[in-house]
Amino acid sequence: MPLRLPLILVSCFGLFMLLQFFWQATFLDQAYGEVLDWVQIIYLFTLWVGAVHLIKLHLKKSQQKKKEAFYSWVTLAGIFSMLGFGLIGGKEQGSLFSWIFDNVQVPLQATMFSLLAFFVASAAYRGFRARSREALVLLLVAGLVMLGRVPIGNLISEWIPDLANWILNFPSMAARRGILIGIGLGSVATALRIIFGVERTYLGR
Amino acid sequence: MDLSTTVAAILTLFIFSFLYRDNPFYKFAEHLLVGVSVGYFLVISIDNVLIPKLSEPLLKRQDWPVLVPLVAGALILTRLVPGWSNWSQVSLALVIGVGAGVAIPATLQAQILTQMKASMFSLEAPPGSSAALYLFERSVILLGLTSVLAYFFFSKEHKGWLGSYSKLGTYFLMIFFGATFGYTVMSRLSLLIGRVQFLLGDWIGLLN
Amino acid sequence: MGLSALRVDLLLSFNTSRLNVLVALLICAALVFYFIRQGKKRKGLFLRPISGLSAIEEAVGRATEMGRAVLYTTGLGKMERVATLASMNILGNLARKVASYGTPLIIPCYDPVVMAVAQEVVRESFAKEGKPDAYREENIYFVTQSQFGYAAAVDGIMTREKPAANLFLGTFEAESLILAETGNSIGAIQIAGTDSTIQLAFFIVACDYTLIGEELFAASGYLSRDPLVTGSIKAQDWLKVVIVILIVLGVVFSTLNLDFLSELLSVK
Amino acid sequence: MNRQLIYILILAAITVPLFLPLGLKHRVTPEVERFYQTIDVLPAGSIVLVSFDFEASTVAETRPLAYAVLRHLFSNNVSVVSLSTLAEGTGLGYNFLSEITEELGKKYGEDYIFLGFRPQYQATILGLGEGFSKVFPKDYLGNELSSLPLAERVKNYDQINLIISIADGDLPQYWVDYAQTRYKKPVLAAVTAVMATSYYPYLASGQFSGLVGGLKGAAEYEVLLGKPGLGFKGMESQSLGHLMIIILIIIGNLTFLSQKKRI
Repeated sequence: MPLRLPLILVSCFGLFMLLQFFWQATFLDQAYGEVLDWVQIIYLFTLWVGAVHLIKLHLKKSQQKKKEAFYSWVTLAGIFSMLGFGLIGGKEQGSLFSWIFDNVQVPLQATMFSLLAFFVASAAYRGFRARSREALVLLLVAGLVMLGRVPIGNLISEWIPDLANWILNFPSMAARRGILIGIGLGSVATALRIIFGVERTYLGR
Repeated sequence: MDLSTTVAAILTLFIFSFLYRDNPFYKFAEHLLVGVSVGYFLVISIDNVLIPKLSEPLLKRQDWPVLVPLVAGALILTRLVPGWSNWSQVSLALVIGVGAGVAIPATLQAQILTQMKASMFSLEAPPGSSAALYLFERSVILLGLTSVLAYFFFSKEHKGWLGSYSKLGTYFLMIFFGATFGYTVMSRLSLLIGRVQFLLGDWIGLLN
Repeated sequence: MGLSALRVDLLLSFNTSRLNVLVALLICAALVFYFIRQGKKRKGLFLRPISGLSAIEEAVGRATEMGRAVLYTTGLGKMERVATLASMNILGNLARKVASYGTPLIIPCYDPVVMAVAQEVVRESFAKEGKPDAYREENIYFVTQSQFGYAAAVDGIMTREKPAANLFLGTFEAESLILAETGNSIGAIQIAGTDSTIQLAFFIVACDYTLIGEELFAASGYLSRDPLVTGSIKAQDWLKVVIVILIVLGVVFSTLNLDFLSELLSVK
Repeated sequence: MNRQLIYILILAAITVPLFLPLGLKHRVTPEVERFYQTIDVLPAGSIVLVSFDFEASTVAETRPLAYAVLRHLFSNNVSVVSLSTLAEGTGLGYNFLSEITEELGKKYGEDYIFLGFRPQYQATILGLGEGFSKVFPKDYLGNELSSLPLAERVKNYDQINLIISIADGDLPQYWVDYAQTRYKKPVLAAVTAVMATSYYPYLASGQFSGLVGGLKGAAEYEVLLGKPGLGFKGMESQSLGHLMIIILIIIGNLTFLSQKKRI
């Protein structure tokens, strides 16, 4: 399959969608709406490929004799029970599918990320050092914002929340605006390279 | 203390056991989560996207243009077959091309031009506000914005005036990262507060 | 009005209110492709040395003096992510130093595809240094695809192998805290580089040196001399200069309350 | 101090205040005030697009934010058309909508509809501009859009007065980049605290008409609604938690400095 075909497609569709922003014409709108629909459906297939890869991985691991195999059975059981309950039993409130979502998936996912509070606390003591002037400024601002954003800060003294608010709305906002413009220029440059066929890394060398 | 909250509470404690050390309970809970989330995604994407967008238009209403995305989608599935995967590049090219095409004007307008326009303010204070504070705030914005852009300037050595100006940019960056650090700690603690409120409140019922 | 004469009555109608975006687009495209062509012709354009890279060199030197290993990880990113690609360029350059000094290089991987590419990059670098037999493939291995499982595993490697230098360059999420904290506790020099804003806030205070966002990509362009990367960076530098000049002019005109310049940029 | 001891310290700092609510008062920041006013001025019967752009991992922050925003919209008799651009946000959004509309007695199909999940945010946001029924021929529960009175009143963005993104990631920025640039709709962002600092430039430029950040933002919103809720309850624990982190950083740095002197 010649490399030329994907590159031609990228340029055609990329230019079409780019020019459609500037030239509005009736028949263009129709084609534009269709292309958006196609992209949504094709993208869905890429997500399914990821899911099937995971299923294949755990199927392979479940056959191995090691004690890890048990955990792959757990994953496979999770996948196929959710799939079965969802497609057969429906997903309305009160269905088994929504019960598992509310009482297994959400609590597990929420607890997994709540571990971060513990990791932040232990890193605060063992990891975060004012090893340079810049790091010192970072920690001071962090402390000020943390105090300013909770009621206790207000109790300690009136100006802490005001200063925290001022920092967020002016110096921090200005630095973030600089970063945004930098990232914006970078993504426009990358998108231009992709549309004009100069960038090929996404196709693999 | 009903069945549903007990199941959720036990799984919560399984995950917390990782804090002691990586152990079978944690591995079980984590692998269950991976499995259930993939199963959940497949149901939502089939029931809420595939059926209304593909199978019904094709089977019920025979509207044939839907065949195009279906075939393009099928080409993506060739990634699962070892020898054929470069056929998927045709469909990937379409998604990447369209993504790049719509991103350029949107990024240019919303992330660059509008942000520039918002920085082109007058230094004359609006009536009724203190001129000194207004002028100080405007200069902080201009200094912060331009010094951060100087920091991310790679065509000239950071020496002389450019060196010190980009050093100023470093300190503005530290202020932004400090604020982000503080807010991130706030976020992480809120997640733990939510779980403790669930365990002590909804499960054991200690909190009124 | 001149523009309406241009309009093709048949079908196409140019949306004149978006002329400003078109002009900005043409300027960007002109600069990007001009500098890419310059890059191809003169085999690489001048980019200032990135101080993060000299910090990496120093860290590898220190590991060699102490006769201890260097630990390198590209984080959780898939192979096609820009940050992972940039990290591979830096790894290639680092591997050549490690080959010449003979320092052990350990790379625990989160993604099998990334592992395969890393092995390829390091083997190539060892060959370029004329030391193909010194290349140890068993030091570059797949660990797990679980976020915290990976962090716990890499912690184990750190406490066992006691590397003198830890390099975290690529895509990181919340597990970065565990890695940087353990690295601190074993007294290793730590250098990080990522484009994720949240992890940067933690890396800056937990590591000795941090490459911030665009610096990671500039470092990879500086090392690889790839005309695409260096050309784009030069074009973006010029655009940053144009933007700063326009903003300053805009402020001056607005203060004299002539806001024709800022009107030019408005979204209509 | 080893890791496990620090874990116990932070757990205590968060758990103790849950048992003794100090009833600390909140000051409302201007960005939350502007968010509140943008909704409050909407005439009854106007239509708002609410997008649940988050995963289940941040439910502790997104639930209070979603409850506060939805309560405000429905008590002002504003109609809500909602969707989700992420899989887990779909299920959670559906739960939040059901709970709040049941509490305030709102009718599905007339006062609110839930369209469900669509992947690829560019195709979704731009597709809605071409036509809601093109992107969503059916709603989350499989009803034809033509059978829902509220859906009949909404063809594309022209009938929408306001877009609200409740998110734990970059989606609010994409609603501005893709919906606001083309269709000139005001956008409000209710985000997790992690994302808040990254969005202040969009607030300063007026691209966001308001910004609510994290549990603290939800608590302030509840003060404006005059109805303490989930955000309010967590604030004492949040305060003590922050103090504990600051103390840990200070002690950590003091031991770091004393070691440096000795070497």
